[in-house]
This record gives sequence, structure tokens and C-alpha cells, in this order.
Amino acid sequence: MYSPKVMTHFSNPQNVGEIPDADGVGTVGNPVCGDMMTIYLKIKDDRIEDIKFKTFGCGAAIATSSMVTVMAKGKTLDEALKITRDDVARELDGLPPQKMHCSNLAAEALTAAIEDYRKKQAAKK
Amino acid sequence: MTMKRVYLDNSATTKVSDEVVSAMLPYFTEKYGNPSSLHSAGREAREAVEAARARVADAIGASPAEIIFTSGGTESDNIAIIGGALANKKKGNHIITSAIEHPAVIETCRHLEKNGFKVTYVPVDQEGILRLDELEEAITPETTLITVMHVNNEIGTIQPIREIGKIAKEKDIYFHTDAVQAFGKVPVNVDDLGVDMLSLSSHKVHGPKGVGVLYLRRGTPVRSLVYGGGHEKGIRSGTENVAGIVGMGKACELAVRDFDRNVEQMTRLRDRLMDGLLKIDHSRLNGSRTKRSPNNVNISYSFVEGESMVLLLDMKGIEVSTGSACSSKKLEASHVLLSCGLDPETAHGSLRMTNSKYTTEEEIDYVIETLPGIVSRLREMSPLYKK
Amino acid sequence: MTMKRVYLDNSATTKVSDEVVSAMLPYFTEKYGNPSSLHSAGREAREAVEAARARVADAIGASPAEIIFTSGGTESDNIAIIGGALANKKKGNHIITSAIEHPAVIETCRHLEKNGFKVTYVPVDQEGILRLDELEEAITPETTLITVMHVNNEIGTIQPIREIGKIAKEKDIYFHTDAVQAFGKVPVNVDDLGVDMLSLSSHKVHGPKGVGVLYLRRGTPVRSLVYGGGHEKGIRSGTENVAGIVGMGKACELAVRDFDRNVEQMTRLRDRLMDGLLKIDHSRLNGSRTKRSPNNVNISYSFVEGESMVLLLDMKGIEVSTGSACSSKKLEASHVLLSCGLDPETAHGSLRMTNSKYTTEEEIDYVIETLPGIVSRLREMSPLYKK
Ligand SMILES: Cc1ncc(COP(=O)(O)O)c(C=O)c1O
Ligand SMILES: Cc1ncc(COP(=O)(O)O)c(C=O)c1O
Ligand code: FES
Ligand code: FES
Repeated sequence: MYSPKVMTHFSNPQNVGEIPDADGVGTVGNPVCGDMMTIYLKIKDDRIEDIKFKTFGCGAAIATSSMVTVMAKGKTLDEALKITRDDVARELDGLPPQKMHCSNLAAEALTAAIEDYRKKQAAKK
Repeated sequence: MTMKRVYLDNSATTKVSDEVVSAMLPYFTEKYGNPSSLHSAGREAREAVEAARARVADAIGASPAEIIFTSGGTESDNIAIIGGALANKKKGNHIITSAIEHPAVIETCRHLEKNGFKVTYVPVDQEGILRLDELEEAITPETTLITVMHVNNEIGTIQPIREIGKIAKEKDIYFHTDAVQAFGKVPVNVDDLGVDMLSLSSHKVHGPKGVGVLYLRRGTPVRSLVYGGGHEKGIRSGTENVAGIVGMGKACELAVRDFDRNVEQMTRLRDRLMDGLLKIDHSRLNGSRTKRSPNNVNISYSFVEGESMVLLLDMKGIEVSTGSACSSKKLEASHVLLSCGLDPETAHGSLRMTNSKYTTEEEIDYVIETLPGIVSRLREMSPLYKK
Repeated sequence: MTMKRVYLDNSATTKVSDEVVSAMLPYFTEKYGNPSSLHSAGREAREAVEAARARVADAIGASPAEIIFTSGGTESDNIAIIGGALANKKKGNHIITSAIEHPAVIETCRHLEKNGFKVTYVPVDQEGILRLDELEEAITPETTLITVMHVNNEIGTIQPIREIGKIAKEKDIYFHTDAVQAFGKVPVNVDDLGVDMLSLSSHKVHGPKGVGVLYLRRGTPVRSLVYGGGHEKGIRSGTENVAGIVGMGKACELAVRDFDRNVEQMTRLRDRLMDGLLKIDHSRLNGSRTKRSPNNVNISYSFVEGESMVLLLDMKGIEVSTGSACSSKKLEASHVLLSCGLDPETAHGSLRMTNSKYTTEEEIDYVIETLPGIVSRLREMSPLYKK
């Protein structure tokens, strides 16, 4: 069902965990199947210096979480915001059709975390 | 690398017994006749089919004339329900079933609902046991058929079939039970249960896939779903799957012969697994402790998702299943778990482990050793879990 | 006493090829997973089913997504016809078929007639070939489905499927063909034939009994007859018969691989048998000389009855069949022979002998030697026969 790359990221996910003093945190839940994902960001000079995730969900949810953190790490915020669910799925060599929404979750969590960071920045000013 | 695999998904399907395969083999390349043919090869095939019919009848206390061979449990359920509903259409258009049936029953009832029938889905209690009082209340003068499964395929709950049988008889309503998961695990005798129709599936009892049985008590009217040469008393046309039917006959014979031994072993291993896996914190047993199939363990682990557990267990050579929404085609949590009152989140974390006569204690112990690490690894990853 | 048996009833069913059995065997006791399961055993089974689907698709020039596995030719025909008729009910309620279809088609059409559909049974000529002009005349704006068999199971006549396909396409009517007896004997390519639906049965081409295929051209609407877990695109619910499907895949592969050789051999033996047996006096060939399946011989012998011939031949180790009323359940002569204009008496004396890739010249010669004695013995006994 899953590509080998999905299985690699699922069984050996990158960037699992929390960042205690995160600059931005985004949590999204998918109403379709009740899964949840949180992304933590450490930002330096408008760039994602560190990124971690926590996910409650299926193999695809975990793999896409891992992949999105790998893709986003080191990118500027504007670059990171451009990552779509299709980009994530493509990097994983595809996902089964009924699992595409899981990659949406990952992209949304990243966006939510960046927005959280920007909101906090705006509040500071 | 060869990894020994631990197969604990026997409610999905079972390994075919070697004895069953041996019984089937001659019917592919030596005794390959068509039972409808007049000549020796045909008669030989006919005899094999009738011998299998007698064995199946014997196994459930029926007479051979009451046994219809079908292509599987799904088709048996469909003939009983659609065929039964249509045959009794003049008497009424109301059917009663339970909320936790297999899709072969639920989807069939839904189909009938789209075609002018009314269906009541009687709820179950927290252990998944049908509420008899609600069943009785549901009966109307229009009710022509009650269909309630004997043993549930997900949580292993055993339903009060005998009691339902009495109610049905009293009210003169035909009664069908899907005994696909019951046969070989609990005693299945059609008179004792008081059923008019009963479904079996070969591949759930170490027989081949693609063969089912519909028991039809003498005089029970059903309409056919498939038309043709008039095989199986006109109820199921199509050249008989001789090898498969022989396999099903053998599988039934073995299931009855070894019933006590198998049940003793399955029960022991079920309890060992259940006790071992309930030691993991934030776990709960789904289904009933006492009215439970000897081979079924179903446990929910909070804060983790079932598909992930299934995949990680698979990497360790352990094959199980889950009622998680994520693993279903429609991304809906198991209707059985929800009907028992679980919230969707807890249903998400469910695992079903179903053993068979081939399961060993060593295998069970390996699962008990392996699962805790997987659960805690996934919990570490879960945003919901706070130590 | 062991008697070598000569099996000439390959239109009833065939011996399963050794290669097919070998392909199937692992799926009983080793790779016994359920294709719906997530774990390795499940994925292995899924892959096997999909590989078989690709092979079948390949064999008839279809794409894998257009292949639905069923429990046999009868069920395939039923899904195509009942399922097709119901799915197009809003467009019209008229179906066209031929007078010489298999019961899996005829009885299905009769069932539809009882349920508000109109069916035209287009007649055939003396050779059993559909009258295309009458087919065209039968078409009305209400016609939604044409179903005409490719090769007849009794007399082996090959129908003008391509021509019918053109007419159907022109008039925008769905077209189904029962190619159960055609596959492996004549070229079967869905695009070439111009069909929207096509039925196959595994056990007629050296595969196992209880497996069929329905080809469904992309976009062709059918309703399901059996409801449940939504297998096979929701058209045929029920756990897939994995071993059987693998067997069918292999059988298709072999049928295509060895097509030319098999057809050459079957044709040669058919002609040898036909010439030999037509030397008996008062005999007549049923069906067409030229538009004929390479494996079919069907001859009527006047003044004798078919069942008697079948039984006497069987005593000599020769297995054949007959269209005699005496051998049918309803004591009616073959509707196929009657439709070709035979009087019931001549139909009585018919014998069908259908060879396969396993038939040898020696066997054919033995039949040619044996039958004359049997015919004359029965004629001696017959009050109708005057020398
Ligand atoms: C309770 C129950 N009923 C019916 C079925 C359907 O049987 P089959 O797979 O033979 O169609 C199954 C298994 O899939 C089952 O567990
Ligand atoms: C032309 C034809 N159609 C359909 C069938 C039915 O196929 P099955 O026996 O697989 O149900 C047969 C054989 O019985 C046949 O010869
Ligand atoms: S998280 Fe539920 S399907 Fe992926
Ligand atoms: S003579 Fe006996 S059935 Fe025809």
C-alpha cells in the first residue's frame, strides 16, 4: 500500500519531539478521522533553524509529518509556506488516494506554526 | 533474512489445513468432472459434493437437503436476507437486525432500505450484546425476518441467539444468523439455536476461500439472486465449486472432530494474551469478558492510532488488525466499537488479535513482549499523550 | 480393473492444468492472507490478486481496472444482465438476446421478464447463427442491452459478435457477450469484438471451478447483486477467492501462450472425430461446419436416444454429453437444437463431444471405433429403426 519511502519515514521518523521554547507552534486536527498533529518551530533570521513534530495518526500521517519537517528545515518562512500537500506526497513517492488528506494535515500544521510565529512577532512589536 | 511470522488475524481469514488441501487436490486434476454430467466423471463429482453436504449438515445438526453451497459468507448472508425479504414481501416489509453486524448483513439491509423495506438496527450494550428488550419492542406485524450474528467478527461477542430464536418462533418470524465467526468456536446446532437460516464461510475455519454455506430449514422460502442452470435447488445456479465444496466438507469435519481440543487451546491462549496486553497502561478490553469467542482479543490503547500499531507490529512479524478509521476504506471508525459506546478516539487505538488452532504459546509470549515497546514508542510521538 | 478414460466433455468442464494447480497451491497453506488485511500476509494476497487481474486483462485486451472477479460464468452473466438492466432502467426496459443462450443468460432474462422488463429472443438459422437482420429489427428506443453469446456451448457455433458490436455501438446500446466457451478457442479481444461486457469462466479453460470474470468496459454502469464489504469495486462483495483467482490468472496466461498450438490440435482432432462419426448412417451434424469452435462435435443419430448412448459410451470409458430431453432435469429437449430447427426426435439422438488440449488422436480413434457398435446396438432395440 505504502511506498518504501513512506515506510522508511514511518518506521524511522525524523524530527520527532517537542521544542520547549519554540518560537511557533501549530496544531491541526483532521475532522475526517480525528487525527492530530503539532509542529514546533525554532526560527532564526526568518529561517527555520529547528523543527519538530508530534503526531497521532496513521502510517501516512507519521511519514508526512516526518517528511514535511525534513523539507522545511533550513528554508525561509516564505519558502516553507509554499510547501503543499502534493509536494509532500511527491517527496514520499506518492500516497494512496484515501491517504492524501494526511499530507494535507502536515502542510497545514507547518503553515499554522509559521502563522503562530508571525502573530507572536507582530504582538512583540 | 527469514522472520517467523505470528499470524493473529484469524477472523480475517485462516490458513487452510493440510488435510483439507489433501482432500481437495484430487478434484483439480483427476476427479475434475462436472457434477451435472451423466458419465462417471460427473457422478464421481456429484458424489463428492453430496458427501461434503452430508458432512456440513452433520456438523450443524441439519439434514443434507437443507444445505446450500454458495460462493462465501457474504453471498449466504445476501441470499438469506434479500432472498428472504423478497420471498416474504407479501407478508410484510420490516426486517430487524443488530447495530454491530458484518457489512455483508448491514450493507444488504441498507440495499433493502433503498428498495422499500424498513430495517430496525437494534442497539447493543457496552459489551456488544444485543438488547433483547429492544429487539422485542421492535417487532411489528410487518416484521418478516430477524437477522442477528452469532459471534461478532471484531470484538468476539457471543449473542443470545437461542433467546432470539424463541422470540422469533413465538412471533412466527423467520430468523437468520450469520454464524461465520461462531462455527468452530462455539457450539452451532440449528435446532438448539432455533434458527431458520444460518450462514457459514469456509475460509474462516481452515477451509478454502470462495465457498460458503447457507442452511435453509425445510420450508423456509427464499428467492434466488443468481439465475441459470438451477443448481443447488435453484437457489444458487452455477457449476458447483467441487474442490472447494470438498474442502469445506473436510474443514467442517475437522472443526467438529477437534472442537474441544481447539477451543481449550484457543481459550487458554486468548486469556494469556489478554492478561498480558491489558498490563499496558491506558488500555481497555473491548467486548465481553465472559460471552466472548475463544479466539478473540480486542483492546484499545489510548493516545495511539491502530494502523500505526498494525504496521509496526508487522515489521516485527506480527499480523493483527484494527478498527481504526484510518485503516478503513471510508475513514470511519468501526461501527461495532462505536455502537459499544467507545468514542472515536478510543476506537482509533483498537487492536484485534484473533488466534487459531495453529497459534502457539511461544507466539503469544512474543506478542506480549513486543507490543509494549511499540505502544510507548507511538505514545512518545503522540501530542495527546502526557506521561 | 483400470480403464483408461476418454474425456470428451470439455464444454461441461475441464481438467485443471498442473501448472495452474502449482500456481494455486501456495495460496492455501502459505500465502493464505486476506487481501483486505494491512499486514504482510494481506499485502501478499493483494499482490497475487492484482497480478492475476493483470494477466486476465492482458489475455482479452482489457485494462486491469476493467476486470471484476466473480464466482463463475453464471454470476458474471447475471451481473452483466440483471445489473446492467437495473442500472439502465431509467433509459429503457428492453433487452435483446438470442434464442440459443446458456441458461445463465436465458433464465436471467426470464427473471427480468417477471420483473417488468421486455426481452426479445432473436432466432438463429439452421446452423445456429443469429439472424442479424432480425436483431436489428428488434431494436427499439427502449433497448438498453444486447447480450449474445460468443460460442455456443452445445453446438459450438461462433456468433457474429463483431457485427453485433457495431450495431450496438451505432444505436448506443450496451453489449454483453458470454465468452465462456469462446476463450481459448477463438480470439477474444474486447476492443476487436466491440463489447462493453464479457463473461469468462475459469473451469472451462483448465482453471479451477468457482471463479469467473466479468469484463466491464470503463464507464459501463451495472448494479451489484451481492452487498457487503465493497470488494471488486463494490460490484462483487465477499472475500476474494485468492487461490482460485491466481488459478484463473494462470489459466488465462496458458490459454494465450499456447493458443495457436491448442487450436491447431483441437481443430485437427475435431475434424477427425467429425468425419469418423458422420460415417455412421442416419447421422447429421448439428451446428455450422465453418463457424464452429475448434473443439466441438455435435451429431444426431436418428432412432436412438442420447442418454442411452452416453451411458453405454461411459461403460466403454468414453465421457460425452447429449441434448436429449431424457437427460435434462425438465425432460425438455435442448432449446439450442430445437431453435436450429431439429425436431424433438432428432434432438433426442444428439451427442456432444468436446475435446481439449489434453485429447489425443488415439483417444479419438478409440471413439470412432466404439460408437458405431453402440449406435447399432441401440437401433436394434429401437421400434423406430427399420433397416
Ligand atoms: C461475521 C462475518 N460475516 C460474513 C463474512 C463474509 O464472509 P466471506 O468473506 O466468505 O464472504 C465475514 C468475513 O468476512 C464475517 O466475519
Ligand atoms: C456458455 C456458458 N455460459 C455460462 C456458463 C456458466 O459458467 P459457470 O459454470 O462457471 O457458472 C457455461 C457453463 O456452464 C457456459 O457454457
Ligand atoms: S491519520 Fe487517519 S488516515 Fe491518516
Ligand atoms: S425415455 Fe426415460 S426420460 Fe426419456
